[in-house]
Amino acid sequence: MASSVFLLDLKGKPLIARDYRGDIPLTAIDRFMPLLQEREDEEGTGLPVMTENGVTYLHLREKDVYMVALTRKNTNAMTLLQFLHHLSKVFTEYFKTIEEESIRDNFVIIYELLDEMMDYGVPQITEPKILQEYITQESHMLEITPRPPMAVTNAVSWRSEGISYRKNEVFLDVVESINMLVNPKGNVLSSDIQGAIKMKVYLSGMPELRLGLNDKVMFESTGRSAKGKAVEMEDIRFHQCVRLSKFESDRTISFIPPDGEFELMTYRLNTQLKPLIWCESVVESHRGRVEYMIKAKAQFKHRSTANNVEIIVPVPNDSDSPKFKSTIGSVKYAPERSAFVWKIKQFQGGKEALLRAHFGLPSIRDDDPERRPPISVKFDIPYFTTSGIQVRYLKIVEKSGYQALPWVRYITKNGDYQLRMP
Amino acid sequence: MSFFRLKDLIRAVRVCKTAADERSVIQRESAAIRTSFKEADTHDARYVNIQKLLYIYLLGFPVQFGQLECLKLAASARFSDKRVGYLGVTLLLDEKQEILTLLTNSLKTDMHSADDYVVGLALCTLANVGSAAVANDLVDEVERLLGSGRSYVRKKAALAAVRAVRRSPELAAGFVGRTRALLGDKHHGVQLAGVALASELCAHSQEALDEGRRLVPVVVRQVRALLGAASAEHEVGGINDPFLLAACLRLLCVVARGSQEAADEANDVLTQVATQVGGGKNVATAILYECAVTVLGIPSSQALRVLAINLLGTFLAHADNNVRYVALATLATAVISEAPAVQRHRATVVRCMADPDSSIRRRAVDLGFALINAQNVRPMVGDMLRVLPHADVELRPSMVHRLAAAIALFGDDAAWRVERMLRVLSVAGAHVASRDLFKFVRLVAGGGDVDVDDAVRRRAVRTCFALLERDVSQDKMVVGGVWLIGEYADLLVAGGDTEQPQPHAGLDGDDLDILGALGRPASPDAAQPQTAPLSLDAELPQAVPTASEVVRLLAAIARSPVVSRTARHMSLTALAKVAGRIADAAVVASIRQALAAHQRAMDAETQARAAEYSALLGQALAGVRAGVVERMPVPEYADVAY
Amino acid sequence: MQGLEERQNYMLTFLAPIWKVHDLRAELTSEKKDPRGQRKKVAMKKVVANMTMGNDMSQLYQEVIACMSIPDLEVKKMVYLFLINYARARAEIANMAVNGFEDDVNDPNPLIRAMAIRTMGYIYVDRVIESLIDPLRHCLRDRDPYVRKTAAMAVLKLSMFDRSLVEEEKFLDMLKDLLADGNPSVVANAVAALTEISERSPHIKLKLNMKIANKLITALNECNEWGQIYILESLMYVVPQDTSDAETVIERIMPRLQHGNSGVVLVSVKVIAYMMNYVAQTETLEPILRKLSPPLVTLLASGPEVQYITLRNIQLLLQRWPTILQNQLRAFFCKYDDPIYVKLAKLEVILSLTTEENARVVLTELVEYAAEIDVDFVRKAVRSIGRIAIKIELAADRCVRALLDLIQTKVNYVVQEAIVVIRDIFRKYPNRYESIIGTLCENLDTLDEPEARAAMIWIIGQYADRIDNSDRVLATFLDTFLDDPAEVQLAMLTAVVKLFIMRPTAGQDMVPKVLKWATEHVDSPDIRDRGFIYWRLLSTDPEMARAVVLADKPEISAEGERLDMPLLEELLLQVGTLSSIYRKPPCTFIPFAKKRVLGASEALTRLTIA
Amino acid sequence: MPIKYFFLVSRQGKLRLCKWYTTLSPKQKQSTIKHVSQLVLARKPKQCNFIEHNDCKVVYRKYASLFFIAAIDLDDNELVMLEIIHRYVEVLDRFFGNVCELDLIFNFQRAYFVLDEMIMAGEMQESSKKTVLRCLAQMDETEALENAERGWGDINLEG
Repeated sequence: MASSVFLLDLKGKPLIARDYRGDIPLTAIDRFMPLLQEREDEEGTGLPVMTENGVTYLHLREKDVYMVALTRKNTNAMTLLQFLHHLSKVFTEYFKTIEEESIRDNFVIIYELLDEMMDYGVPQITEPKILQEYITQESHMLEITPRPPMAVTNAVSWRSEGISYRKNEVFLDVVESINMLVNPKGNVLSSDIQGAIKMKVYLSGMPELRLGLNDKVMFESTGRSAKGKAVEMEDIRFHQCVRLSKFESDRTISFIPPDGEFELMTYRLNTQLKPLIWCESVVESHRGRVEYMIKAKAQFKHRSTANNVEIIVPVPNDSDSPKFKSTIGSVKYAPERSAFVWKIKQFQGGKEALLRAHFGLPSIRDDDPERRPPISVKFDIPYFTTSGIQVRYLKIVEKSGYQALPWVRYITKNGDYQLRMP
Repeated sequence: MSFFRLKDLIRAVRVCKTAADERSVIQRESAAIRTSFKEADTHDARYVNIQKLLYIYLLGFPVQFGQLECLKLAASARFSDKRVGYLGVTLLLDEKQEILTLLTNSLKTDMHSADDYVVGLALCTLANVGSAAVANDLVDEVERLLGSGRSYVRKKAALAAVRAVRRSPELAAGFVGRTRALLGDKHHGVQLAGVALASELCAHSQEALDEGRRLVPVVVRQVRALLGAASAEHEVGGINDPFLLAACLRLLCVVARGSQEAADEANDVLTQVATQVGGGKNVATAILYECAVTVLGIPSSQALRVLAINLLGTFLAHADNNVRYVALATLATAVISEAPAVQRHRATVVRCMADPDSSIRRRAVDLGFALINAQNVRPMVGDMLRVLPHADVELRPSMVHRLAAAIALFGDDAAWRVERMLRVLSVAGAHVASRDLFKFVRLVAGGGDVDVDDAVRRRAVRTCFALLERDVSQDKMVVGGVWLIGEYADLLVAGGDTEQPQPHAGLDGDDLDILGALGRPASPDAAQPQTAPLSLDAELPQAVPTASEVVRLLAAIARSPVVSRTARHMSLTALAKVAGRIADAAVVASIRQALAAHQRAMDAETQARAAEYSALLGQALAGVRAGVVERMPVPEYADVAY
Repeated sequence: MQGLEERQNYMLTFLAPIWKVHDLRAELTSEKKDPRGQRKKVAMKKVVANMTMGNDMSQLYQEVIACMSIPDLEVKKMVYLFLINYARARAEIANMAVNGFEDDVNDPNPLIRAMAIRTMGYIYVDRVIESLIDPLRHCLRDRDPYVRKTAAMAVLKLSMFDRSLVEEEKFLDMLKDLLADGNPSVVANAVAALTEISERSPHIKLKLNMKIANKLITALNECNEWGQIYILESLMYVVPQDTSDAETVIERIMPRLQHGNSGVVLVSVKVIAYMMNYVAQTETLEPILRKLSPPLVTLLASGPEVQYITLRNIQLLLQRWPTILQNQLRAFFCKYDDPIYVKLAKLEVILSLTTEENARVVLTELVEYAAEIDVDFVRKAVRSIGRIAIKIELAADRCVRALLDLIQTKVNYVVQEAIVVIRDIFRKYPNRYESIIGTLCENLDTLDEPEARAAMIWIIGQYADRIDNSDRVLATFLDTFLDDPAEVQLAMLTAVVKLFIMRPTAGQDMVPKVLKWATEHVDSPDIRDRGFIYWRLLSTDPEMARAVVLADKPEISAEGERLDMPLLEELLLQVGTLSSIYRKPPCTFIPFAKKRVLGASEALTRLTIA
Repeated sequence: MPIKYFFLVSRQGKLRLCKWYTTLSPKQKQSTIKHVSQLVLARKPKQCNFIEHNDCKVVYRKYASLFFIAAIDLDDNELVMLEIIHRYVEVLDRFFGNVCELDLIFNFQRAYFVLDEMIMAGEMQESSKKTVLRCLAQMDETEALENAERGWGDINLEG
């Protein structure tokens, strides 16, 4: 597992260093940046796993902070990287953002967390809610020192006992993100639906929940003919609170939820989709200027409307003097993204829109070849799931017997939605 | 439509918490500046925009689009515009860019300005980014300005001349006659520039060098004057204008190198510097160091040379790392001429090779190598081998090369040379150059300057076998080892030899386990070895394998995903050779089988070899096989000397 | 607080004096009123801050250890941190701290007890270790599971310090007992400690039987995600004695593929892949393989780092079970913003998944990639086009056409890469595409990369009798022979000999020249050997030379770049580890790494060479 | 002794000033600065002030949170270079009055002006602090006057 864990600033200087095993000199971290830069591409993304002189560096970058684990063993890289991910989640929970400043300002508590989350380089506990119960930013005098919460060692390691609400409520959001890759001719290269069921749970005690979906596999296994449409989910992943063996045996999703917000499950459907929003583009480059013509089309049912549509069209880095003309929506040059952004507040199904853009280019330019980024599109379509998934019920049982209200919302939005340009 | 004033831009960048935020602020501002350049064609706007661009440039973002604008601003009538414009030119442009020639006219005009500061800006621009073409166009102006009545202009003109001569050496002739006056100038700045010009000229023309030698008395007088009088304006740490003093000493070194007469003229004043300057501060050390370099660089008197070496000797014992560094570096250059005096410091140098400071280590290693001679080669090579596994990675290739050279040059015993080279290969085979490996192979084959007999070869090849069985990560070890194993397969496996194989010293995995690396506090060593290091005191391991073990090892290397292509190729040839050396049907069959595995190889060379050697090992060619792969002639060409 | 200090740094004047350690000492020993230790706490923070920045604070140990008595948890933790940092290297510091530790291991609060045990284990100093042994034994049986699980890890630490001590003091047995502990997190840590101890020890061999395996699998349901990982990892030490054992484990592990933690998912894949070695019937394997695919594709929806590891492992699994991930090709198409390392890894998988049916789609996509600007990516895309030609005969024509189009772009590195793969296509389909040699020869002057030069030379040598002016073309490479890298020299050597054999008059001037250079002027023992071998062959008997040099070369196989079977087998036992990413056995980059092997069993069905 | 390049970098690795006296491509410049700063930032306080990089001697010295870094030839006098750096710092100190990093952040262009009065073509041009400061004062006066003419006299003169 890990010999040591470091947080580094963008230049590779340690902000935090925690040595767990003492088998790698701390100075080994000085080699991290040089190694990374040797293998870095232009976006500054170096390989996440690198070995030199028997020392392996695993890392993630979280904004301007590198989180690095060092090891001398043939470690499970996936486990360690997952730990670093969790570390960043915990820090975000504690300090809102992970930045050099927030880390410098909180280094003492970070050391405490590192000590608790990992013992001898072996990950131990990474539940932010539980950690917050006994590692806090207020100082403790020893006589009122906290004890390790039960959850640290319990089977239910994500929920504490004794939670209480006056009004017991549960909110369920079914969010489907559409991933789409389209070639310049308009052919869909790959597409899928990434669904997620997110929950906000405000329930007292230790409630038992059961969620019913229009899951095709379950309908078939129980020999039930589906009343409505049933959905076949390609792959499902659950939050650790869900009883996996129970699901495996009879497709029931049962669980004791953590308190507050969490993602209960994600699922994937691998179906060939038509682009919900489709853009056709024509680009004309000249010396000193470049022109674009974009045609956007909403290819979904007329009664649905896409909200907050943003069509982001890349332009050369050094463009200037933008001029736009569009039939609907507003357009803005966003030099910080080397693109212009066409915003359409509401885009009704079946409608079309047109845009022309004109940019100037300087006379002295970089002679490196230009990248060809794709157009990307953002949108959300409420009250609608592309897959047709539905929540059939959410049963809530708690020994005190209170009544709780579940609220359900559906929404479809863009995922990784890229249209390659000609 | 630019968003910020300079100050506001800097503030806006400083409140950014992430690199992404910063990028976004800058890209927005850059776009605004580009648009502003197109829309507002005024110097006032440019004056502000270019300062912002310079800031953006400092942050590492692209700003080429502002280059032309800098030229435009420099052509403005206002001094402040010029100042920013020329600064932009020197930062955003360089001599390789064509648009720089557009600048020549403004520079010429400004060199005729009545305002000294405007003239100064033009000279400074020429001196910092002038190209050969620009220098040629402006040389008349520069020559004229050397005679300016203002010292401010004269010194800048002299440095502009330095640049002109650097870029266009044929211009040197025109300046040679001006140096005497510059050196004799009463203003220190002009003298300083004059010394720089004189030194530069000497590098380009004999005429200048001759003139320089005639100027020695002037320089000596100057040095003496600096040693004599104190001047509050130029004094640093008790020394009067050390900058000028050091420059003068450097100039003496340049002109008196190879001139006994000039050296004699400088002798007294150098002695005076060496004995008179002191006080232990950096500035005094700097002067003493410069003085020692000059003394050792010119044909100065023996007494003075001893004085210089002793001076450096005291530096070596200094507590300040800077001073030790300087001493190590300078002694390395003095080894050739002053060998015995420098040899005295060997022990100190070896200690410095393990200094915690990598800069000191590097210098010490250099000096260490320079110190190696026939008398001390054995202990020194031992020291170097001890250092090698811990040396900085980037230092290893050159260390390895110099080690190979030292072993070859000073080692008179063949067995010793072979043994040491095998250690080098096993520790740092990844860093050995092909040429050095070849020389090693040639040595073993008998093509070197010492006699190698089969006993030595046998030991060598058996060591190779043992080493390759434990580790194939050091490329040149594999390449060399595989070649030796193929070439001397008969010696490797033959029985009846007198020597008993040594037990595998230190090879037992069990007692070498983790404790060494883990149980104790981390040492730098813990980061290094891929396998347990071979102790220098222990014998190298040896193995006496059977023929089938040899085939197995070679076949394994041929298949190994971690060795280099060359090693893989060579193992196939080695297999063919083994088949020629050991005429055992079962062995040949196993070799054919090993070769067959590569017949469909994606790598063309591998496939070719596998096919060719398979054919060669076929029944049809059984009669000639041994002859084709028989022992290779000993390489003997002239161009392998170090 | 340190942030503030950082900001103040901008205001420090350059010529001002520098702040020193003794200021801190003054703060730590200040006589000022500080009843609750709050002043000292601030000073301690400064000490820790400095320590983090790499400034040596060890001189302050006496003052710091004195702070152990301050009744403040945060201060205690900082002191512990200080001790971990410095006490290992300086025994006197450790010795001074022992008394404090001895109080803490008996503290009524389990948090403090565990912390003391945890910290002591980090300090490998005889005195500390000695005083750890007794309390550790108590803590392994502590009533609080939090202390027990911490104690389990302390045993691991101890074993790294002194393996024999752990065995002598019977700690290993106590660890084994903990496997039956009622608390899942204690079980998980005990498993983690045991597996690691056995991995490191030359004489401990961990072997779990099905009874323990079943117990552990049951505990899985109760563990947190990390505990699940340790338990799953330990299942790699179960050697199923019959197929049904293996099937049971697979069946019970299967639900883990639905876990939200990618680490749990991949380690489950590893265990299942391992267990499949012990399942004989292919009809049982098919449904298992089908179930493995979706979770692997889902892992690709994570961050690039996870994607990368997943892709490298998918590539391994694909070599072993080519049917896995059928029809999932499109999930591996490159996104614009994928980091280059992900793109390169995707290309490999794409290549493996290409079949006759989807070759056309793949080719279109690869041609698209070849027009990008990232050189490594473009090269690999071009190379992949060549590989597809070799792998799928039906697609070869289209691939060759695509490569010729790419050559027309005249982008230098694209041309060179294309020539390299075309040479390989020639070797796969002799006598089919030779008509394009003319086009290739138009690019002779632009070839400056060794591999491309060698490929071109190979082509000329191979077809020396079919290219009209092959001798003249080959001669253009003569001038630079001595400066060319070995790869080119070797190609030239063989090509010239081939030319001579096929067209003796055309080659008679060149052969002696090149052979002489190779044997006398090149400082590579390998090239010399090759030169002498050719020389001897030619001078003994030209017919014999022909038989050797023009010996039949079987068509190259697309499998040529696949891993060696034994290596593949070993790497599949390493799914998720560094070894699987580098595709090297652990012992090649980790000293003393134990080799993993498939345990012998009647049920074991070994992979045979296809 | 020609200086090849001269730059200032903060402890966080931020570039504060950078001047090239040799001609390199922008990419080479960037990678040099990146590598050299990294090497320098990794140095410990007691180590010597010199490192070698690409056939140059890099001489550096730290003032408060800022590193002053210069590259010179291998046979140049690194101790004198340290003095030149110190002289530059002294002049900055007088010019700004108790100079700190913040001054240089907001007045980077003025730090360049100061440098141009001390070093040209990589050579030291003036060893008198007084002369440098006097010339700078006169130029600044002109600039202030001209800026007043433009109607925005406040710009650029205060930090």
